[in-house]
Amino acid sequence: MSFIKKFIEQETISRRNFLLASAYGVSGAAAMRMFGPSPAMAASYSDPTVAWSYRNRTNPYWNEIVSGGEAFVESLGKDKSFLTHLINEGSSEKSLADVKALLAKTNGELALAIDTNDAPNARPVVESCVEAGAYVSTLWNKTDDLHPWDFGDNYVSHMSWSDEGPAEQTARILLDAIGGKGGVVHLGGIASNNPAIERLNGLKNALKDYPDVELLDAQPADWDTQKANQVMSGFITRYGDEISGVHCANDTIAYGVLEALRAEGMDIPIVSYDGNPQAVGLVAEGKILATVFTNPHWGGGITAALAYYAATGHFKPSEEPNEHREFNGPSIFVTPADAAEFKANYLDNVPTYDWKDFWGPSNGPIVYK
Amino acid sequence: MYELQQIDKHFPGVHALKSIDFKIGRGEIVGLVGENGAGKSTLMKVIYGAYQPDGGTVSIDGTTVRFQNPRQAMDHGIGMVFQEQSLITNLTVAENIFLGFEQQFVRWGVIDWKALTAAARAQLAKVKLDIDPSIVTAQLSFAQRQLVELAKVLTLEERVDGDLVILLDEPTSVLAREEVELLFQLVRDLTSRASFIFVSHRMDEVLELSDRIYVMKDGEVVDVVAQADAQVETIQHKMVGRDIDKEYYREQKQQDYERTNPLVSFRNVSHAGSFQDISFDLHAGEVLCLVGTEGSGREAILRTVFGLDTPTSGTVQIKGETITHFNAQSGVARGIGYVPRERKVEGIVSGMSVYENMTISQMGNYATGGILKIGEERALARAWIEKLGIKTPNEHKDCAGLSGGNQQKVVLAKWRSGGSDIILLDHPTRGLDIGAKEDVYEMVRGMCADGVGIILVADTLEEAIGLSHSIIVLKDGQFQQRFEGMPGDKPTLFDLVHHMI
Amino acid sequence: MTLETLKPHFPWITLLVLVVLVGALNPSFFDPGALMLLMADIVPLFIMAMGMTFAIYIGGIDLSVQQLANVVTVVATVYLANFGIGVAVIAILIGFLFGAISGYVTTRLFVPSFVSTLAMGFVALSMAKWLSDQRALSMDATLRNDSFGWMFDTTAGFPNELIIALILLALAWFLQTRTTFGRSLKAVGAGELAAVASGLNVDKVKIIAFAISGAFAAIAGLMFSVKLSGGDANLANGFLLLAIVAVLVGGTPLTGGVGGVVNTAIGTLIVMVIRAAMVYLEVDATQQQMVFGIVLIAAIALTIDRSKLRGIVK
Amino acid sequence: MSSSTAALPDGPRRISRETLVKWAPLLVLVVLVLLFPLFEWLEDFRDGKDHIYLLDSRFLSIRNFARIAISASPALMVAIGVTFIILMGSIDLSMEGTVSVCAVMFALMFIGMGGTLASWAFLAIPGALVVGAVMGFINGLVHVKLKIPSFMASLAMGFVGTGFALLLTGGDRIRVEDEAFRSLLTVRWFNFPVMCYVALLGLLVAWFIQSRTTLGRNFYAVGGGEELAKASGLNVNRVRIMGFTLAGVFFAMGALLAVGRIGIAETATGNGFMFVSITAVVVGGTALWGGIGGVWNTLIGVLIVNVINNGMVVIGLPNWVQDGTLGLLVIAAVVLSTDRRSVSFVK
Repeated sequence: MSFIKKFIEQETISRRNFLLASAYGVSGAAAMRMFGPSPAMAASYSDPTVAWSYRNRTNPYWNEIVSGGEAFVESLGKDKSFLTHLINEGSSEKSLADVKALLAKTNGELALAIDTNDAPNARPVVESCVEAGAYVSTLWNKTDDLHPWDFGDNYVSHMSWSDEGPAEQTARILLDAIGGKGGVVHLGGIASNNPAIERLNGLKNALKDYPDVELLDAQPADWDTQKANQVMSGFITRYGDEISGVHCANDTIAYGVLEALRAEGMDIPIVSYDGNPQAVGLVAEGKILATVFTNPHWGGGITAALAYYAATGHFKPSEEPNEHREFNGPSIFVTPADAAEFKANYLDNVPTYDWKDFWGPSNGPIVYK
Repeated sequence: MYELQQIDKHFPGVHALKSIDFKIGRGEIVGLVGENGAGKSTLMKVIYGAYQPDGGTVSIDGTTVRFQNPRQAMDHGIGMVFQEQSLITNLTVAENIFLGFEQQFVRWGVIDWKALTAAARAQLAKVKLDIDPSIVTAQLSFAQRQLVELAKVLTLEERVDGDLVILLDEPTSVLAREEVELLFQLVRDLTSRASFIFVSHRMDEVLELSDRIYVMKDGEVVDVVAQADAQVETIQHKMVGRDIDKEYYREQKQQDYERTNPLVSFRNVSHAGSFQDISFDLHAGEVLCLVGTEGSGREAILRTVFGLDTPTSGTVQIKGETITHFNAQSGVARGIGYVPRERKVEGIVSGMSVYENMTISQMGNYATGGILKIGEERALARAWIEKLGIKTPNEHKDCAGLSGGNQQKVVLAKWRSGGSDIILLDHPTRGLDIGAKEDVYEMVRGMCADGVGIILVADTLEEAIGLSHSIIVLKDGQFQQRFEGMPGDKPTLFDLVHHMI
Repeated sequence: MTLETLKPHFPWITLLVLVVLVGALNPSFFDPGALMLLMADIVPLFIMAMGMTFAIYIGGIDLSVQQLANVVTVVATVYLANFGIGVAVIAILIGFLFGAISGYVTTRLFVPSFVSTLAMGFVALSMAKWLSDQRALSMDATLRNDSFGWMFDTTAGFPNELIIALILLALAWFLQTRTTFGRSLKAVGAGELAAVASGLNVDKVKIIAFAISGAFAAIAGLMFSVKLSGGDANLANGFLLLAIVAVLVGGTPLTGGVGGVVNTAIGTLIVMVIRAAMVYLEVDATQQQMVFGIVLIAAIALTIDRSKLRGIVK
Repeated sequence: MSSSTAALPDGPRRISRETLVKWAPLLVLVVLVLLFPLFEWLEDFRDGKDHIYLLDSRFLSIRNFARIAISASPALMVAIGVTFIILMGSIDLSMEGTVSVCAVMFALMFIGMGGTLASWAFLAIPGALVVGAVMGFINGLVHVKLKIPSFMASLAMGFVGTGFALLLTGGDRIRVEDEAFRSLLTVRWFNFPVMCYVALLGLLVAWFIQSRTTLGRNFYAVGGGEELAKASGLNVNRVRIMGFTLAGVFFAMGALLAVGRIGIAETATGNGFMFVSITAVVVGGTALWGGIGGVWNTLIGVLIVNVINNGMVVIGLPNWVQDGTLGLLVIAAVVLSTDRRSVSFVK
C-alpha cells in the first residue's frame, strides 16, 4: 500500500508548500490590527477573579497544571476553591463561550490563565479578554501571528515549551539504546497540535545522525492510551521484529504502547514525554528509557500568577521586554539514573515556588521558524 | 355468568359509555354492533381490562371484580382476539401463542423449547391448524394468523379455572368467505369451552353467528335481540336511528359508460410474485372491481396502476400513453388518485391538518415558486368540507382526530380537488359505519357521473357487486373470469365465489 | 388553561424558568449586554442545530455535522486567499453535497441515517485532515477582515452574528412552514407511507433535508472558522452532541414531524443558559459534567410533549 | 422476462436471497480477511519480495488474530449490551459513561480491598457488574418512568456517567497492576490471551440469554411489536428496564476487559465505545428498528470493524485516509447486509 502512500505524500507536500505561503508568510505585519486596544482600558483590580481554562480533568497533565494554579491561589492566602475552573472538553466552541460567560459575570475583573484547546481559538479569546479589560495569559496554543505585545497590558504573556530539542534528545537516547540501527516507530498526539508536530520533528532531527535507523511509521494516537494501544498492535503486525524502538509523543501514549508490547511478550526500548509521576515511576523501573518533565505544576501556577499580578498592577506587562511576554517553559530530562532523585525533588515533595519569580525557571524566548 | 351493570365511562368532554348493562352466558355467542363512535371499542376495552369504568360493577358468577390491566382480565378468563395482524411477525408461532406466559416452560431460568413447541402444537390442534409451531409467524397467511390468534387466546383454558369469555374484534375483516365459514364453524365448536363476544361491521355475519345481539348507539345499548328475531334492517335502523335506503349501493344512480378511449389499459401485465398476464381496460365513468381472496393480486394491480410497483412484463397504458417509468409522482401527474386500505397510515398524515392533507398531493397547484398560498389552500379545504359534509370544527383540525368516515372523505377530497380522473379505491369502506359507507357510495356514483374511472377493491362481495360496472375475478394472481354488472343484470355471490376458490 | 393546551409551550417556559432561576441566584446574569454576547457566541452551534432539525424533523439524524464543520474550517482557511468571500459559496456547496450523499445513502441504499451520516462524517474528516495536512492553520488577518470582518461588527447595537442567525432562522422557518418543501418535510416526518401514497417524491425530500442539514453545518463551520480566524480538522469538535441536545431539548423529538426550527432556537438558548449557569453559579469543575447531564434529563423530561410522540416511546 | 417464466413463483430463488442476506455480514468479514493480505501481496510484489498470497501474510497470522481479538474483546461486550437494546427497537448511548464508572469503581474497590485477585479484592469484579447493573437500571427507569425516548435519556445518562466517573477519580488515573488480574492480557491459552476467552464466555452467556430465557425472547417481542406485546399481557416496561439493566452488566464486562487490557482505569476509559459499538451492531446485520439480528451478528460486526481498523494500519494506509476508508467500508457492509426488499423505508 505504500505506493499509494507515496503518491499521497507528494500531494500533501505540494499542498503544504502552498499553505505555508498563504498562512504563515503574509501575516506578520498585519498583526497590528484594528482590534488593537486603547491603553486607557488597562485598569487594575484589587481582587480579580482567578480562573484556569483547560481541556479536561481526565488527563494527569492537566491535573498537574491545575494543582499549580491552586498552589498559586493558596499563596495569596485564599482557599483553593477561589480558583475558577473552565473546562472545554476538547471543544474550542465551549472554551470561548465559557470565557465570555465568565467575562460577563465578572465584568472583566478577571485574571485568566488558559489553554485555548486549539491554536486558532487563542485570538478570539484574547480579543474578548482585552475588550472586557480582563488580563489573560495563554499556555501552549496560539497562532504564530498573535503576540502579547500587540495588545498592551491585557494580554500578559504566552508560555509554551520548545519540544523539538528535548524530543530530539530523548530520541538520541532511544537510538543509542538500540545500537544505532534497526527500525523505530513514532506514536504522536493529535496531529494538528503543536507539541505533536514538534515532538515528531525532534525524532526526525535525531534520525539524521543515525543513517542505519529507519523511521518505519508515524501515526497519531491522539494523546489517548487506548488508541495508542491499538495503533501499536497494528504496528507490531505490520513490522513485527523490525521494530527495535518506540518514540512516544507523551506518557499516556507510552502506557498504551507498553501494554501492547506486554501482550506480545515483547521488550523493546521506548521513550516518552511529559514526566507524569507514573511515567517517572516506570522510568525508575527501567520500563521507559527517558521522559521529559515540563513542570506543569509550575507552568500552571506561573501562568495564573502572571495574569493575576498584571491585573492587580503588581507589574506592568507593557514595560517588560518581549522575552518576558513570550517564553518557553522548563524541560527537565528524566532517565533511569536520576529518576529516583527527580521523583524525590519534584513529585513526592512538590517544591514551593515563589510565584512572583515569573521568569526564573523559564527557558528562553519563543523562537518562530 | 359474566355481567356488566350500569357501566359508565367518561373521557374529557365525552360520555363514552352510559350505564351499560351487558351479560353473557356460558357457551353463548353474543354479537355487538354499532356505528363507529357508538362506544363498542370502549366497551370492549372495559371488558378486557384496558380501561377501568368510572361507575357500575363488573361481575363474574356474581362476584364483583375489577381489572387494572388486560393481564388481570386474562387471569379471570377474559381474552381478546385482535383485528388481523396482532401477532408479532418476527417471533415463532409458538412464542406468539405463549407470549407473556412463557414462565410455565422455564426450568432453572431456561426455556424448554421442546415443551413450548409441544404445547403450542396442542393449542393449534384446538383450532384445527396443522402447521409447525416453530416457524416464524411472518410466513403464515392472514387466515392462518387469525387462527393462531384464536389458539393463543384459548391458552386461557389451561391457565384459568372457570369459564372463558373471548372477544372477537372484527375477526373476519381479512378473511375470504370460505375462511370465514371455517372460522365460524370453529367458533361454534368451541362454545363447549368458551363464550364469545363477536364484534363486526358485517351485519350478515353477526346475524349468522350470534345467539343474541347487542346494538349500541351513542354510548348506550339501544336494543338486545335474539338471533331468531333479528333482521338486518331493524338492527341497522336501531344503529343508525333511521331507515337504510333499500338502494343501499345507489344502483339507481349507476349509469352506463362510454366504451371508447380507455383511461387505463393493461395488456398481459405481470409482476413477479404477485400477478400474471392481466389484461383489462378502464373507461371514464366505469367502476371496475377486482375480486379475489387476500393475496390474489388485487392490491398489487392497484399499486402498479398508481406507479408504486414496476411490472416485470406487459404493457400499461394510461390515457393512451404507454408507461415506461413507474413512480407515484408521474402517476399523480397523470391524474391517478389512490385511496389506500390503511387509511390512518397511508391515507392521511396524522399530525397534519385537514387542509394540509387535502393539498399534499397537489401542492404545486397552491404554490408559486415553491411558496405556498395557504389562504387558497384553506379556501379549497373549506369548499370541500362543505361539499362532502366533512364533520370537522375547521380546516385546521388535525386529521388524526377525525372519525374514519371523515378521514376517508378528506382522502377522496384530496384526489378529486386535484382533478384526478382515475381513482383507485382499496377497501374504501373498511371500518366505516353505515352512514359513512353510504356517503362513500354516493361519492363513487358522483365521480362516475363526472367521468371518473374507478378501480375498486371492495370490502365485501356484496359491495363489489353493488357498485361495479364490471368485475374481474382473480385467484393466485391469475385472471379467472370477467363479469358485467349493469343494474338488473348483476352477477350473484355464488358466481363470484365459484371462481375465487 | 389546562395542562394539555400548556404543553406545546413547555420549551420556552422551561427556558424562562431557567433564566429566572439563574438570575435569581446571580443577578449579574441579567445584564442585557452580556446576555446578547452570550447569544452571539452560541450562534455557530445554533446554526448547526437548526440544520440538524431538518434531519430530525423527518425522523432521521445527522451525525456528520461536526465533521462537515471541521472540513469547512479548513476549506475556508485554505482557500480564503484565492476566493475571498466566495469561499462561503464553496463551503456551503461542500456541506450541501456531503449532506446530499448521506441522504442518498440513507434513502436509496437503505442505510439508517445514524450510520450513513456517521460514516460520511468520517469521510469528511479524512478530507479535512488531507487539506490541512493535519495542522492548525490560521487565516491571514487582512484577508479575513476584508472578506468576513463584517460578521463581527454590530448593527444598531446588535451583533451581526446574531442578526445573521435571525435571518437564517427566518429563512428556515419560512422554508419549514410556507413552502411546498416544508410541507413535504412535515408529511414525510409525520406519515411517510401516506406521503408515498400521495405521490410525493419522498426520497428527494429526504435527500434535500440531509443536504440542508449539511449546508447549515457548513455555514456554522464557516462562521466558527472566521471567528477563530483559522481552521483545522478538529476545530469544531464538541459541537455534535450539543447540537443534538439543543434540538431535542427544544421539543423536536426523534420520531419526526413535530417541532421545528423555532423550537431549536429555544433549545439552543436552554443549552446556553445551562452552560452559562455552570460559570455563573460556580459549579465545581469535577461536578460540571454530571450536573449538566442531570439538568439535561430534567429539561428534556419537561420539554417533550409526550402526547405528540404518538404511540410508543422507544 | 417473458410472462411464462414470470408466472412461476420465485420461491427457491427468494430463499437463497434471504439466506444470502442473512450470511452477508460473515461474507463481508471473509472478503475483508482475504482483501488485506492482497494489499500486502501487492506491496511485496512491487518491492520484488517473495510473497505467497495468504501464506506469507502478516495480517493473516495467529499472532495478528490475537491482536484483533484483544482489541475486539471489550468492544464486543459493550456491543452485545447495546444489541439487546437495539433488538427492542430502542437505543442506548450511555455506554461511554457507564463503562467509565464501572472501570473506575472496579479499580477503586479492587485497590481498596487488597489490590490482588488472591484477596477479597476479587469481589470487585462482581461489584463492578453490580455497578453496571445499577447504572443501566437507572437509565431504564429514566427512560420508562419519565417517558423520555431512550435516545435522549441514555445520552443524558451518558453525560451523568462520565461526570460521575470524573467526580470519583478527580481526574486521576488508577493503575491496576495485580499480576493475577493482568493475566487477562499476559497469559495465553492456544495463542490467545485469557481476556478473549472471557469475552467468548460473555458472548455465550449473551447467546443463552437471547435464545433460552424469557427475557431474551421478550426483547424480540418488544422489538417486533411493542403494542402487540403489551396487549398480550407482556409487562413491556419491565422488559425494557431489565434490558437496560442487562446492557449495563455487559457494559461493566466491557469495562473490566478494557481495564484488563490497559491496566488503567480512568474517566476516559469509556471514550470511543459509543460509535464503535453501534456501528458494529448495525454492520453485523441487527436492524436499528428492532426485532431482527442478535449477538452472533454483533460478534461478526465487531470483528468487521476491528479487522478494518487493524488491516488499515497493517497495509500502511496513511492515517488521514483511515477515517474515510472506515466510513466507506461501513456503508458498504451495511448495504450488503440489508435485505432491501423487506425494508419499506429507512430513516
